[in-house]
Amino acid sequence: MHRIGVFVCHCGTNIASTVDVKAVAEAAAKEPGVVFSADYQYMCSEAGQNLIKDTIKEKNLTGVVVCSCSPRMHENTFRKAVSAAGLNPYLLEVANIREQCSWIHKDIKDGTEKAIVLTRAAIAKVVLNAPLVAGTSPVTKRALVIGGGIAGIQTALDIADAGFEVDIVEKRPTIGGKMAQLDKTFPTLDCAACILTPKMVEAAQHEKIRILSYSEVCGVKGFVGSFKVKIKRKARFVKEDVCTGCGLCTEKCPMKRVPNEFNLGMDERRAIYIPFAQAVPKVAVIDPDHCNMLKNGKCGVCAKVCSVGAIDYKAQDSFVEEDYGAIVVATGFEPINIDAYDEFAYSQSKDVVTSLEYERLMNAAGPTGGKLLRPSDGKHPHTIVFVQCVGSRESDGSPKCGKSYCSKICCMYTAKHAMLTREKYPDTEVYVFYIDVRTPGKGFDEFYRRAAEQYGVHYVKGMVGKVVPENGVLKVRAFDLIAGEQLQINADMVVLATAIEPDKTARPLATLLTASMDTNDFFTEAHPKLRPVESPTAGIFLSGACQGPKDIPETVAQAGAAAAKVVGLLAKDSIVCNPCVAHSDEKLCNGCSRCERVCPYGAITYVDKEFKMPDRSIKIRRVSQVNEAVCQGCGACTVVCPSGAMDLKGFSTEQLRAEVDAICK
Amino acid sequence: MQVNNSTGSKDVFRPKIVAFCCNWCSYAGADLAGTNRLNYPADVKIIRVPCSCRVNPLFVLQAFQRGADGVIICGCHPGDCHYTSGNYYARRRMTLLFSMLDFMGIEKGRTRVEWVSAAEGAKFADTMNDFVSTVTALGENRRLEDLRCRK
Amino acid sequence: MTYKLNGIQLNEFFARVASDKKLYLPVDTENGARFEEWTEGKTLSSKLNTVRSAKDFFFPQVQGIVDFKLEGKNIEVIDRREEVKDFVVFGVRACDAAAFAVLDRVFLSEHVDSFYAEKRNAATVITLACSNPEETCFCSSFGIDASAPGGDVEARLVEDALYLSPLTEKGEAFVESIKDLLVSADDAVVEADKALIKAKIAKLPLASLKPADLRDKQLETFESEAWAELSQSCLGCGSCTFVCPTCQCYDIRDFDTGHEVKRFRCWDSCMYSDFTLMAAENPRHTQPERFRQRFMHKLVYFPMNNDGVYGCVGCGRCLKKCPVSLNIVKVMKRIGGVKNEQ
Amino acid sequence: MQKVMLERAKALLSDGTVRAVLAWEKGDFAYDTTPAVFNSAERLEKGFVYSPFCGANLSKYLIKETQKEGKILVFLKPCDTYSFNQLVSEHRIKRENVYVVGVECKGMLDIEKIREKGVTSLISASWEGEQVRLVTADGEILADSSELMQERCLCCKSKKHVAYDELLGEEGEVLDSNRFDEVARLEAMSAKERFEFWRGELSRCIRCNACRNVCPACSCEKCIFDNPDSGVQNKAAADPFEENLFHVIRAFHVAGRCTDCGECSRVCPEHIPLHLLNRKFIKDINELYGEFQAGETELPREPLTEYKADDVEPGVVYERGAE
Repeated sequence: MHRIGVFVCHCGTNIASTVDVKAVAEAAAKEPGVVFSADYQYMCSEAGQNLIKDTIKEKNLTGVVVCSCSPRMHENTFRKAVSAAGLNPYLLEVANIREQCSWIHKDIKDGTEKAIVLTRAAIAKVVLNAPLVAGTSPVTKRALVIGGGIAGIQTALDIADAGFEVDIVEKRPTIGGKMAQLDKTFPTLDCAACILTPKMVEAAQHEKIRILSYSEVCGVKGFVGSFKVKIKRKARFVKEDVCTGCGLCTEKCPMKRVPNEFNLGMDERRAIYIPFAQAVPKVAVIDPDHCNMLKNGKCGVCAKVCSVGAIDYKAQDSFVEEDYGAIVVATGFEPINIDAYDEFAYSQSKDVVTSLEYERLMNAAGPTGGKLLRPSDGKHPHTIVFVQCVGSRESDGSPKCGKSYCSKICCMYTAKHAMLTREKYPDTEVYVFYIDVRTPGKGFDEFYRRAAEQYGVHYVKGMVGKVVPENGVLKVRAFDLIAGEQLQINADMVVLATAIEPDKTARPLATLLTASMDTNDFFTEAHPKLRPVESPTAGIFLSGACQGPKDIPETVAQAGAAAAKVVGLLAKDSIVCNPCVAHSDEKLCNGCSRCERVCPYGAITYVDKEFKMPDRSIKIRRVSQVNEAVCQGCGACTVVCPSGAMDLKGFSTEQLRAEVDAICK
Repeated sequence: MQVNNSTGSKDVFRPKIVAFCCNWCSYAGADLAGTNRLNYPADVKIIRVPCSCRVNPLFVLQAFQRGADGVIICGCHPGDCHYTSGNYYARRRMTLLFSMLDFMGIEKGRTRVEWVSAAEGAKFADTMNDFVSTVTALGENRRLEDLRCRK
Repeated sequence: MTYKLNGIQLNEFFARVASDKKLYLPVDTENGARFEEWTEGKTLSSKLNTVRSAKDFFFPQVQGIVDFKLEGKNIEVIDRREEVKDFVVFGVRACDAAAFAVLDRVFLSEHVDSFYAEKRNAATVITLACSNPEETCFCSSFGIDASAPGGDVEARLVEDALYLSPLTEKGEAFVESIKDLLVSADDAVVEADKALIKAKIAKLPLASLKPADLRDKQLETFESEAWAELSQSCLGCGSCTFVCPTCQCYDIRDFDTGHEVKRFRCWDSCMYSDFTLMAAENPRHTQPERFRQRFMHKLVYFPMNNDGVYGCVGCGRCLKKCPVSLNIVKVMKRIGGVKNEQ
Repeated sequence: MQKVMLERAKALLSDGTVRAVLAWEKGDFAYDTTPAVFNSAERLEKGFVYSPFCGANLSKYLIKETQKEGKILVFLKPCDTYSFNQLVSEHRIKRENVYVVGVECKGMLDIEKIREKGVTSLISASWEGEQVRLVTADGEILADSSELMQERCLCCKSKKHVAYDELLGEEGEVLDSNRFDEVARLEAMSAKERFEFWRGELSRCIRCNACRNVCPACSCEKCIFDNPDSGVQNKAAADPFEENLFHVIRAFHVAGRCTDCGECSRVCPEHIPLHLLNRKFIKDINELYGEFQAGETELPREPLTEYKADDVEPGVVYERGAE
């Protein structure tokens, strides 16, 4: 039998001036189940709260309705009061008779009638309220960072500095990511390696950080606070803990003609190699696709020359399983494949390069030793054309699979390239073709203007229509939108500011993590404004360009923010879950997976379960289960479920229907 | 006690309106309308739901069954859903449901979806004023009523 | 005594009957024949039978019983029973008329169902002999004579002339009330018509189907393995029960309108999963069990309790309406052990 | 065709590929075929039939049948294969326990239309090009098929099997059907006319649940309309509102999943054109969210569990149609 107490607040005159609070209390008293009904000056005051507490005890109440201001204001206050009196805090409902009644209705009759209806609805709901207990789940105080670029490194360092263990999983043999390939950084023009490599070393030496290079995440189970992650450690064929990184093997290896991916294939490396001089870990790795020993068992030079016996041709891929409380995704970006942009003659001429290739050509550790030379003939170029927005800002459905978004970093690095080129080689004419020059950011616009004004870079608004290689010259045909004229430039080199896209491994990773992505495969954030570094999936955080195009300062800022969020999570021993979560009635569940598909949090999983049928037979059925630690309680699942198996605690179908009934009565 | 005779007289039709408001945007928007003392008719009664995607078509039909003359669902603006995607699902569901009700010959004006943010108190009040006048013009819900529930 | 319309058209006859009481008769609609109240312009259906059976007149699908009004914490009980006025049903076929007798055995035996009885008492049933029986008809299997359909007044159309034979007091009173429209008819015409109809029925494909007397074989029949196979494709819908003129199961339900609770009864179907669902248990869990119940009831239990009268009248509606063409004929052939000799 | 199917079924049964055969069984008349599970060659020999009256969609029976151990052979007509895919995508059918034999379909006949033509004592019906040969006890009739076919077959959406392990007969193509014409006709009416149209139709509903129980998309363990805890359980359409509620919610629950097999309208004892409700949803989905055919593939895709950021606003409904 229900024993409901109704407390009508005057809120001074805020409510009482346009709602006859006494009439509301009297009407409530007549409702079935109501055993106590009273009005009071200020329910939120200590005396008001005490009235609730005392009445709960005296009248042995099973539910409480407070008719007062918006529940967004004082629901928690009253929940605490109810809880203090020994009643479950979720056996409380608030009827909003201030913001949604007294304050908007001038007529006291109208206001009172409506207040009575709202009170009835709250009573109808509260009799169906179930005592809810917020569950807790433990937190494993370790974090996993997926990706060892600047985003991953920074996040790992920040988490580790706060005292928590971090593992970095990097798919390549070394950490460093894209930033390690850069020459200088805008707008300060300090060298990328000079600021990155100390961080790499710091990460390697940090006692709380473990770097799992040449490794990939291949399985994720669990949920926020207790993830179980399976990591594949690819065979290196060099014992990581034995190799000293002396590099002798990489000099002696007879297999010399392997394209060097670090220099984007513009020079060659050996079959056993260290990706670059400052690699971390500085350990050699054998490329099994090119090693003669691994391919046909003939060679073994590296093993012979290695003085510490680090070479192990029999090494196999291995798997480790680790527990983490939080996972940070820092998978970064890739320039898009520009094969489809044949008008720029990228595949026809070696002298048409991408910006990242140009970056390597400018770099002292690059294939040309830092001298700007044309890849085709090694001559110094005198006219260079930069083309912006190659594959960016294309309209949806463009046949070239370009991107609709702005890649954000291209304007700045192109200005950087142009400026550096002009500085080092003042005899070079530099043209930049652009749609818009976008330079928001501290010191960015000044930087761009310096390039255009002080360094004499020719900025031309317009797009390049065609690049035709002819007798060692690149004939660039373009249109100058401002001058309104057709241009033809005979260039020695063309540099394409290629759009960037998420790394190819991001999509399968998102599936493993049940983290959502947008149509461009960028990870989506839990809230675009308020929770920009969290994935909607609890316990998954986002760092760097995996969430959207970013430059280095933004990446580092986001990396730090993600780390702060992770630390906030790991600092807790357990997580209190929202008790108003979905739950599935297994008896009614059809196993159709519709709920799983609409859940933004990946909180729903399916299991095959045995059911004892009434005729004593056993039936195995696929049924859904909600992970209460992950569910946020939106209710999307409840409506797609045709059988009504899915319901939401605190806002159950029965409760909402009762409210509808009470209001329409 | 002061009684205003201009409203509440028997012969004037006062519609029953059920408004489902999502907790994070529209319910807060309604609160803001209150805080700013922006009037709208008392015929509107709000039911708080966590998200517009919690509103089952059954609730909408049930409201009509029980005597509602209009049902409005308010949620966060597309893209602003607290749960990232709830209002997108709600949008498809309600579009199809309303289209079906229209197909069955139920007056279009009796159902509506409106996006109201927590900052749009004025929009909330305007929306409700407009909706109430639309439904008032349509008169009592007869096509989707349950005769048994009639008083 | 048999009468014949005195040179007037059917419609004039209907108008006259309807001037006194409400008259219902089968009329053709786009979706088959159905009983409707006669109003000017409506004509008698040309179809053999109606989509739904005539049981609706006495045992409607939904019947309000009582209302409970809730006012705060008080409950008021309101009897919603309405007065039933006398009415006439014309054009009931032999099968449906025989079905009334089946229903009477249920509703008019001890603990008389007053809702049913009131309507039954108020009705004058004028049957109509089946001049053109269809291939799905098998009323003769249950000893029903479609040439002499019974009811209060037995009617037949012979060469567009309507013949009426009162069979009961109510029937006599009816004939008396329209005596001025009638003249005495030649019994020979009636006899000839009967013979003609009987000959047609004997030629029907299901004419030789006869139900077995399974009253002594209750357990054996119940345990037959045939049920599992027969019921395999049954969808568990209620279309057979709802078009059936003899199915009489109902459920009593409460509907909460928000301000009062309306208690009503409505047809139930033994094909439904929640049929006979009680607080703790349901004695029949599976569709084969439910399927078996339906036919055991019609072919075994009902005759056991009712002097050998079967719970089927062979109207053939379920033959036409079952979505998967499962029907009592297929069951009788398997369970009854009687072969269709044709 | 029937002969080829029978031989194939017997072969697959005897070589142990399948444990049983889900097909149609002969009845007392030419038209009353019943879905049945045949577990022996003898039973097949005795009862198997494939005629222009085998309209029943067998895919829903597979929910129960594939729970059992071993493979079952099922004959599926082109439109049935869409339902089959949909059920597979919803994990209702265990695909590995089915051996699907696609069979060609020239359209199924409506016995009531044949009866309307005054044809009695039908012995058999067979296709002859665009015509149908009806053999009766009184002789033979050659009739135009368009006059005798079921409504759903007159606007067949596809003669192509979208799922099968083996195909008997010719493979057809997805057709450009006119199946939305009737929906469009209703849309063009005034709201009042539409209201009256649907009142006229739905008022005949006897709530026998045949439409729901035959529907392959309605495969819930327990339907909300049968569940006392749902608040909408009822056994009778006790009020016009309930007729609307039942049919609107039923159509909504299958929206995006309904393959438009047309079984609901075929089985309705009251001839209510229920398929129009489903088609309305399909038409709306096609127009608002892009062409979509449920069951076209086994992939779990459906419009109501997806969205686009730039989907139309619900207000689009107010702008469309008459009045």
